[in-house]
Amino acid sequence: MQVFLTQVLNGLQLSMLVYLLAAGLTLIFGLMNILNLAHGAFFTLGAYCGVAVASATGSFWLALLLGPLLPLVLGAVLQSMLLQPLAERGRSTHLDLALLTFGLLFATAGAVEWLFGSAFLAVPTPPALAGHVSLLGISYPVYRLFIIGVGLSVAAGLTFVFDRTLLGATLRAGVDDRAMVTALGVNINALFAAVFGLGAALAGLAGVIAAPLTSVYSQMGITIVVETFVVVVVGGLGNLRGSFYASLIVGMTNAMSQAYLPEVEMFAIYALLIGVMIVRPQGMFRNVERVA
Amino acid sequence: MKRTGILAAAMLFAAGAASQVALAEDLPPLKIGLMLPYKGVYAVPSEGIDRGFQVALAEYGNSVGGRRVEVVRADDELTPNVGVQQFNRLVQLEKVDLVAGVVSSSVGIAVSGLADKAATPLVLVNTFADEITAKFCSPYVARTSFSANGFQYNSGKYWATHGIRTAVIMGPDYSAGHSFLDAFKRGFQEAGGKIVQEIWTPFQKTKDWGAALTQASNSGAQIIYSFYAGAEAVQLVKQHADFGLREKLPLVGDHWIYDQLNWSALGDLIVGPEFITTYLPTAKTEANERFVARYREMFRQDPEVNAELGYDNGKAIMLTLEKLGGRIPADKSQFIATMRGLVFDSPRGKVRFNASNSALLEKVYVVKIKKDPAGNLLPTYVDEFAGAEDLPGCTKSF
Amino acid sequence: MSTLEVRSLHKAFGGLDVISNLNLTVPPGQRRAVIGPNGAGKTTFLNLITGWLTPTSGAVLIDGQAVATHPEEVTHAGIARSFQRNLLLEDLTVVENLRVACQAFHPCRRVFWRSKREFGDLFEQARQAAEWMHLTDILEVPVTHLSYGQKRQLEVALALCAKPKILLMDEPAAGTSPQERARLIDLINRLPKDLTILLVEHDMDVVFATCDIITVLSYGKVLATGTRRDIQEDPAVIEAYLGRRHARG
Amino acid sequence: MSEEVTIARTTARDDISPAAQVRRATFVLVGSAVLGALALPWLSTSYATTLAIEIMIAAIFASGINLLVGTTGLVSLGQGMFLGLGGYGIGIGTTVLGLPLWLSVPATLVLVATLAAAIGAVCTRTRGVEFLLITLAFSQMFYGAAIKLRLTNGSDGMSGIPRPDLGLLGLNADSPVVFYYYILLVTMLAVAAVWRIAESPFGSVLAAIRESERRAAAMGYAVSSYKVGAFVVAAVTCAVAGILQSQYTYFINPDSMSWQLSGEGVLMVIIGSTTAVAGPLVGAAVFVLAKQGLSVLTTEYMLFFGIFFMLVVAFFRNGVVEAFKSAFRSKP
Repeated sequence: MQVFLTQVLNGLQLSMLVYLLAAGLTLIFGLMNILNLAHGAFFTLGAYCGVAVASATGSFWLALLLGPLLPLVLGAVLQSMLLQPLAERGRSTHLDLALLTFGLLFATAGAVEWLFGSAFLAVPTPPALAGHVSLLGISYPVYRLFIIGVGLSVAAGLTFVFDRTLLGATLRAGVDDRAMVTALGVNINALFAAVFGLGAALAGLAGVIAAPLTSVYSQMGITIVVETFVVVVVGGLGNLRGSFYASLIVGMTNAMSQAYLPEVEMFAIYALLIGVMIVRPQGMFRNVERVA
Repeated sequence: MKRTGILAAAMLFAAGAASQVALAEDLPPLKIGLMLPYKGVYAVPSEGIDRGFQVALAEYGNSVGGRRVEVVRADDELTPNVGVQQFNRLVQLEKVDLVAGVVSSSVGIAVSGLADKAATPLVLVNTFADEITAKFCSPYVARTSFSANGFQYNSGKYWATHGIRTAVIMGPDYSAGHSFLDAFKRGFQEAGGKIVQEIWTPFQKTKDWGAALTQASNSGAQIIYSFYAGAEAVQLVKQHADFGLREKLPLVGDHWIYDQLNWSALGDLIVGPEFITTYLPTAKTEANERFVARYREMFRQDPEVNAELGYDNGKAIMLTLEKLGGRIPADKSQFIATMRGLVFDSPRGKVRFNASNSALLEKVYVVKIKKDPAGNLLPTYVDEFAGAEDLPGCTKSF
Repeated sequence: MSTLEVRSLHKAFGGLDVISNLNLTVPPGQRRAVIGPNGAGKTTFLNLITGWLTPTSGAVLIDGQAVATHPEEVTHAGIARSFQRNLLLEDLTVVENLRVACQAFHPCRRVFWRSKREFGDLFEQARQAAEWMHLTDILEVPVTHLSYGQKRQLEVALALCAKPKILLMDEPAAGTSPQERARLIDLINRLPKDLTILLVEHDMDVVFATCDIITVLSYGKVLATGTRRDIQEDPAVIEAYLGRRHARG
Repeated sequence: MSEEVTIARTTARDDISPAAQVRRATFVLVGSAVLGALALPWLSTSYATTLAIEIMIAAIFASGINLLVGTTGLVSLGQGMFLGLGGYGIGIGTTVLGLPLWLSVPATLVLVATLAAAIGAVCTRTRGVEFLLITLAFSQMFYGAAIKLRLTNGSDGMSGIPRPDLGLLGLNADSPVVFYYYILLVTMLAVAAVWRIAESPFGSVLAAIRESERRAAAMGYAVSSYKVGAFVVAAVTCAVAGILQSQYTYFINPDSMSWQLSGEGVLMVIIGSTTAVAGPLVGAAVFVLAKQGLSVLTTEYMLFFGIFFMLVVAFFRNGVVEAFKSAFRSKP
């Protein structure tokens, strides 16, 4: 029972980390039809920015604040200076763009390695979040609870923006029908760049908060981005709410298989994805709201 | 008459010197390929090995028998496929005379097969998996460190006879991990200990030990006995502390779990736990003091276990080359055969080789880290025991 | 000579009936036009016949035989179609487009161990299809380099390669210039007389120039069927469609 | 070089049709390539021979991918799984089950074909980026399985994979030169087979599917079964590359199923132009040589791989071969 409870928390913590990436990835796909394979690069960049800020100032909180900034800017620039012009040039299909971002993912890992070296950088856990607490008969690291908290707050914030604000309404309209947004008189390029930047910043945030837990290394984004793909596909490409539930499913599948069926831990989530694909080959990709 | 004698002697000497010079000029530099995983999980220990290797060569002024010694570096990326490509590049393109280095056992297994077929001497630095010099032994392959069994078998016996009755073993799911922990397990069980649970995490893929630590903490064992190195070691030690297990379920292991090169990343977590090591930087032997002095001079820091292993690797090669007068015999297996005959004093103790070209450990230390009032971290001697023999399994004779 | 028969065809998307209780019979050799205002369900109707959409209920029959429900099976059953928007193999030449289309009915279509050049009869068939649509001069030109009108001709020619009993055309003249349109009308009128044709078209000139009988759809229902005169005099049709246009014109 | 110039002059004087010129030039090019390949071990260093072996194995892999990406228009990021399955197939066959190599190889290929048919049936229900993601998921699943399973010896991989026993011919395949000719033979057969398939009636259906899947269906083709067929052929070709790769290094490990490797394969195909027959060969050669050159110059392979990949996708979408062709065409 103690193992089960701890694994529920571990699964939740894992889910929230992946959700921060998946939310951005799925919005970008829904709105711009770009499968951004380089999304993991922003995770890496956020983490390294966090390391740089934390080691310069000694403050994790400052790192948490400043770490996502570079991904935010780079994301917006990438979208408006490279991807959008290529997409408009007409010759590049969204498959080309996916392949382009595949190259970008590896180039970023290489660039980071070139700048920071290939060693794994350890980031100290902030003192306020160090140690562990006892709850429900188990002792659990405070920092992991913090990750769960951050993930849930972001999810709540995004849901609020998406469901209750004008920006959210515009985004929802854009996911359903791109032409409609233009018709509403919204500057579509600015909106795209903003959403891309926001998605990148969320991935960067995930990178900063993952740093004390898993260390920082050049290929951290490549590892996590594949899991993110599973989440956005299971959740339905472009479906924000779906990706939240899918994050939970993927995180829990990972955590439970590690504890109870370690033989399958490396491929359980992929088997899950394929299962979903067989049962709903087209359906899982569609935005649930649109079909209804 | 006397003058002519002197003259003749002088001429003879000059001729001799000239011929020596001629010999050195005739022969191109000796090239040694040094293959290490300079990137990724084992980047930090590899850096240490590389430095130790340089110290050994510097001791000989980077030349032997009048020939300059050149080092050509290659990165195997901890990946057998890349290791094979790099080995081929070193041997065929760079035309190295021998290949040194190699950390990962899986890369070691891959390239030792190649060295055997290509008849190129391969002097491995780490690759502790027992089968490298047993099932996969070759007259062209030697290992200058030790085998997993040599290091860990008696460790199992030691802990079982020092108050530990039950243990969880936890390690990376690849050959070195299994070799080390299986050796520990054999020793531990033979001395009456009980392994409660075995936890294997995917090598190079695990970043979160939450699940593994949770299971271990519920097993009811007295300790976790573990082998991890590089980045994985840092993560495990940190997460072990995060889950509050330092008192309840101590993490016991070797000098890679608590690697000196990781101390800055671990902070105060390094103070306290006992672990085993093959090298004591504070050892008062002539070989060690010479090594430490030169290392400090070259790199402005203290050597640690990885540097020592790199030094042994370079030292064994230079001693062998010295014996052979700076020439690689036509039958290249004779190079390894010569190395097998070496006995030398290394910073870690006396090094000798067994019949299947594997170096043996004289002794293993149990240490713990203490912090002095000035804040310096000092490895402190607790106990010691002898290294074990290698596992049998080499069916070839050479 | 074949009859196309549609029996009480019904299609609903969600709660919306796009085609409801539609009955239609095209006798052998007839040229039938289906017209109707935007949103009348014309293209949906074609997609239902050709298996691109599955009807909620109802059936499509050729000479009394039910037609299967996958597009490729429909083609093999003898119904071929052209598309409203060009659907061509853009990077290939005209002759390769036609050759591949003919190959679908050739026993060699699954052969992977012999070169396609060994089956010379397919090139011959492709040339014949090209002749029907006046494409013989541009056989070796890649489709990307064709003019729009030529692409519309190829669109129909590809359907002819299936040697259909019934040919469905979805707005063949859509987007063409007056000259291109006249050419198309001419070519359609020269098609073999035993071919049953069902033409969905917006352009009344094309309809009147090529078809004998016209069916008017509105909101997924048949409003009227008859000759040009019958239709033009039908008050319901005038109300729904023709009236507005001709009143203005 | 001078030889080519004279050929150009004579053909110009002969005043024969452009098509015949192209045919003759192709014949000369292919002929000299084959002759050069045959003579290579005698002309150059052993390292060049080793590189040539790596290029040829990569070329087979790229040919398999090209049938899917170039001919059928299905971009997969999971072909590494079939490369790995080929290697693991003969690894398990020979070292675990103790079967002879001549039995393990066909058994492996049949198994891969069967598996690919099942996987293909699932994957080809999607298209575009969805196809890319589902193939990636399948390959990650096999990658994870290879790391976890005892049968495949986990992340250590399997060693001791045998090369063919050529004792009957009085040859030893451990010798790099003999192995080179063995690889050369298999490569020529494999590339010719894939080329023949692309040029066959079946292949022209694949091209039709690439151009317009809806049109192919309207023409009367059962599109999904052709796509599965292409998937199977591509998989078997990649498995052949995997078998050779594992024989070359004498072992196989999970890294041959990584998605970076699959991506490298796609890159080779794009470099070599997806439509040219020699595309995969050219792409593989450019890629392997560039990678080797980079590894001598710099240790930051990944940075340059990434940048190279982006540049190729953005500016060389039609491949180096096409770029060359158009350069020649624009010459007066």
